[in-house]
Amino acid sequence: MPEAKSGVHHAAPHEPLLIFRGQAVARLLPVLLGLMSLLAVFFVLQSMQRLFVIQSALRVADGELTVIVPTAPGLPDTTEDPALRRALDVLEATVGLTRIRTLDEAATRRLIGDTLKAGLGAQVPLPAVITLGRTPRVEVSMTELRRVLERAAPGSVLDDNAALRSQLSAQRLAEAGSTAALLAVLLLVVSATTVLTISQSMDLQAPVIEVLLMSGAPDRLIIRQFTGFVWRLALLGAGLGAGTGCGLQLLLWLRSPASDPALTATLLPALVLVAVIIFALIVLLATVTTRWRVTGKLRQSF
Amino acid sequence: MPEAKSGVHHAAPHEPLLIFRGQAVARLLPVLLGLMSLLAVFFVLQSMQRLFVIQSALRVADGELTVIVPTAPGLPDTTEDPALRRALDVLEATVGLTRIRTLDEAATRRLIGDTLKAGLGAQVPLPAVITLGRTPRVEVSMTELRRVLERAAPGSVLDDNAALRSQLSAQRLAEAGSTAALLAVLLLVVSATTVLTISQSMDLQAPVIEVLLMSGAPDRLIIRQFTGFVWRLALLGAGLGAGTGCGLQLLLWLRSPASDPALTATLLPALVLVAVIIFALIVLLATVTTRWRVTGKLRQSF
Amino acid sequence: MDQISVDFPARLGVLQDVSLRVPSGGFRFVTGASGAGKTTLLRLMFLGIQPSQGRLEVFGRDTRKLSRDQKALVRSRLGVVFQDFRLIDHLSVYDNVALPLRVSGKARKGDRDYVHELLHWVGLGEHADVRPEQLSGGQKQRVAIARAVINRPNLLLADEPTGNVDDGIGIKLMRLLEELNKLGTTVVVATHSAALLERFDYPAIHLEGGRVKAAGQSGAAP
Amino acid sequence: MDQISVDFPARLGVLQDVSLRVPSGGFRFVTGASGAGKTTLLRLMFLGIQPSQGRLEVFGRDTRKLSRDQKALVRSRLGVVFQDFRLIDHLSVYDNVALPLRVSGKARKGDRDYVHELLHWVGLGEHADVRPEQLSGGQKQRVAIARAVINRPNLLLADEPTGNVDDGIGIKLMRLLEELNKLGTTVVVATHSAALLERFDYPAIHLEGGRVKAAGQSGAAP
Ligand SMILES: Nc1ncnc2c1ncn2[C@@H]1O[C@H](COP(=O)(O)OP(=O)(O)OP(=O)(O)O)[C@@H](O)[C@H]1O
Ligand SMILES: Nc1ncnc2c1ncn2[C@@H]1O[C@H](COP(=O)(O)OP(=O)(O)OP(=O)(O)O)[C@@H](O)[C@H]1O
Ligand SMILES: [Mg+2]
Ligand SMILES: [Mg+2]
Repeated sequence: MPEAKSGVHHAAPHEPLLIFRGQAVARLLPVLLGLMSLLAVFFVLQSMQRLFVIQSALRVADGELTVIVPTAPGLPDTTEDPALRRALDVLEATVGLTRIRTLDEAATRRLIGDTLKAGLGAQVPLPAVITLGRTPRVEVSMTELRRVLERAAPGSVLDDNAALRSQLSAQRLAEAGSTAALLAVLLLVVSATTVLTISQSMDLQAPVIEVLLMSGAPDRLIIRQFTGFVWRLALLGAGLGAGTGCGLQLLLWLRSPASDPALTATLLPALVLVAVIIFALIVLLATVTTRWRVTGKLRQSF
Repeated sequence: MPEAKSGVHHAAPHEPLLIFRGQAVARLLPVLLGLMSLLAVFFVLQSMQRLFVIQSALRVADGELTVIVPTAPGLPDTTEDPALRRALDVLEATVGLTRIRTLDEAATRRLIGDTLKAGLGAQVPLPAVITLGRTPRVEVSMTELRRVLERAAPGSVLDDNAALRSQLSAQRLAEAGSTAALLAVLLLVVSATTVLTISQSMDLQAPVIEVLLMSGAPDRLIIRQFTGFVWRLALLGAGLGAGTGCGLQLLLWLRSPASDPALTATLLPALVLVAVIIFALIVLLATVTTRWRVTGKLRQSF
Repeated sequence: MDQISVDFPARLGVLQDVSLRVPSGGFRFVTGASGAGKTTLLRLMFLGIQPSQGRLEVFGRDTRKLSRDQKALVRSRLGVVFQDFRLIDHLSVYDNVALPLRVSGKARKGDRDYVHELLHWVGLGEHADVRPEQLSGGQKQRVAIARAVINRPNLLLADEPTGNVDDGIGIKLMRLLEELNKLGTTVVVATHSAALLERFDYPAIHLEGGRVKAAGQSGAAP
Repeated sequence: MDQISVDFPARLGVLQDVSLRVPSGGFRFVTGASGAGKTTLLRLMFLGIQPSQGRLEVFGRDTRKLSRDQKALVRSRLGVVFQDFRLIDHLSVYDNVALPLRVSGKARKGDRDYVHELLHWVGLGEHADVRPEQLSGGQKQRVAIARAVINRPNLLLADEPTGNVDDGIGIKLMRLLEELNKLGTTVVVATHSAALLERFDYPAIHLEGGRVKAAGQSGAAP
């Protein structure tokens, strides 16, 4: 028997258990968790971007109104037209409309010249175009506004982008449906893969758990060891994966020439949020699965 | 020593090696491979559907042309209008145009009434609208056609859906880009997960490989055993997964009210093709990885 | 232990009506043919399995009344040498031996030297940093013994601790157990080595087909 | 074998300048302290490792000149009892023992009875359908021996084949090996059991620190 330890015991820095050093699972787990979070983050961000583009187009279409007022032939300046004056008065008196602006001739030609080309002849002068915005807070009845405008300026047309809006709405619905279905399948697969891989890894740890148990380790120590181990691997893996997902998305944004700065400004915080949520979800899933499997193994044993 | 076997040896049905009976890997592998092929098949089918819808809208927009001919005021029947007659003559003389048809008044109102409302007054009669198709085989120059039409019927407009087509093209580009990026990430993740899981499983088989080797099994027998094992699991898992993916897609089609029968008719064979391709890819990947890992293990050993 | 029986789901009557006591501070051999139930008896004692019937006391406490944490406490006072060693493959010899110290949370400044000293004692001073797979059978067995005694257990259960080493080393290892015993540790050694039984004259519990055939003098429970 | 040395990457000189011959049909013991290199010597013989220098002949063929398939052929003529058994955990005892028959592809009608007969002979007739984890140490060892002899090998290499069984069974197992030897099988048994060496009077190759100290009468190569 080697000589007894010296009687005075100094508290030494607590040596870690190190039961996982160099395990195959220590290499596999972070890679798999990383791949899963990469896929989830990138997919959610791409879907969000698609939906966001449709949504913002819809918001613009929703908020923008155009009134086209036929002008009397022969007037040197369309702004003097009495029908236009009356239409403007009506619009300015209506609560819920903002940014009322009459377009100059060049802008008018640009906006409606193409579609009206067929109808414009020598006899028919270019109509006046008023663009205006709708404030989202006040509900303005389009029918009522049309009625009032018709009385003030007969023949005027109020365009509320109805066709475009319904097309965009349909597109949003289809897109959202497809995205939801894909997202459901994706999350199912990612979670199932995470849970399965971790369960499998923990099954392989059964001999280690047994040795720990027989060395007098209480349950909570064993559980803490294993969850801590998986927690660190998951932090590493899911962190790298989510980061790569974000990076990929940013790269695609920066490369795409048509990147709208407003869109980027809104999506950038969302990107961080999504990455953090998915990262947290995967880490949580990994840790909870580990706890569950290790507890199960412990319960099986005497 | 037990008594020697009887001298006469009858050839008996070859008993299988059964080295994998009841292994944990035999449960995990098909589930994971199934999940991977489910995800891949469903994702590819959904993306294909999206692209296909845009593509078919684009094809329609591409093939349809509209000519709007201003008619002289006062004529009882617009079909008698000489400008319209001349325009029709020009169109019929042009190679590459088909289905030339003049719309009646109701159809005309429906098609362009909305957009032209502003320009139509008492003085301006409803223009005549000719719809026609472009045959995809012959390239018709739009500029040339416009020039000829202007000479035949001054003030006529040739609408080749340029705006819609460019919008759809842009959408197709964006959609294709996003889909390609997602598909690349997805395939990467699916392949990596498949390869990693199988490599890990085969690493766990090292003791079995060693025992087989020491029992005098030649390399090709060991490789055959393992690839055969994974092959069967992959067939089962990827088959079920790809099947579920297809089923899910079909379910979504059947439930969606706006399902275009032509679209379904084209996509249905594609669905089967995609499922088969992904199924084959995953099975191939699994088998090749197994072969590679087992061969590696064998090369390591003496 | 009173009238203890052990049934495994697949096999009934592995141990039948076994009653015995090992006095605190005692030294006992457990003998019997292969498959007689020696390992099973030791597994009972380190709370590795539950008796299907009968009453089992370890350190004077009825094991049926212990909570899981109390069982862990009991196990932390035990040292076990498994017949198949149960070393952790991916840890070095040093880490394997130091494991019980780390688990107990009683880390001391002198631990490092103590582990090395013990490894040296069992003849593995130069193998501290290798993995168990690079050891010979007898070397693995000695690592298992070092791990079992590192924590100064109150009760040491050793299953064939000398099955894979030559007689010289075997005797040295038995002397290690004897010294521990002199310091107050109760020792139970399962063996079928007739040579060992001849050389070391301690009472033997002889098992035959799951029953005790001849027990040495019994005293107080361990 | 001529002047064979074995170095492991982590450890040089595990075997040094070992030269020996085991005659075809002979019976040899390999003895030596724990860690002397007995298992390593057997691993050389079943082509489990390559000599870092020297020339190794098995069945009269230089192992360096064999292709992998030829090595497999050589191994199929060998039977090996590993010190740590190496049973396949998820196969039943029956399937473990039958494995070499299936690998050899020489399936015969009488195989089933033959396996059962052999299991009965080693005292495991009733355990054919259980998994190795449910066996005692000695029972596992007997499964390992049964697996090694099932194929009627030309050369049988047994590493501590009696380390986990009591003397009675040990002698019975040695008699099994002797009978095989009488039928023409060359047998090499590594052991440190002095009792075995006394009882069975065959030449012994004694290893000390990786060198042969005393070899029995040598004859033709195995
Ligand atoms: N987990 C188990 N399930 C079913 N039966 C078991 C289990 N463990 C052991 N047995 C059976 O119990 C009997 C006694 O086994 P035990 O391991 O206690 O024997 P032993 O005395 O240690 O033998 P040995 O000297 O060979 O190690 C054996 O017949 C064995 O097959
Ligand atoms: N894979 C390996 N890598 C490095 N060293 C090894 C390896 N295998 C064995 N050794 C070393 O070689 C030496 C001889 O080992 P071997 O297993 O041949 O001994 P042995 O004679 O069988 O001993 P025992 O009786 O204890 O089984 C030991 O010191 C061991 O540590
Ligand atoms: Mg035992
Ligand atoms: Mg050895």
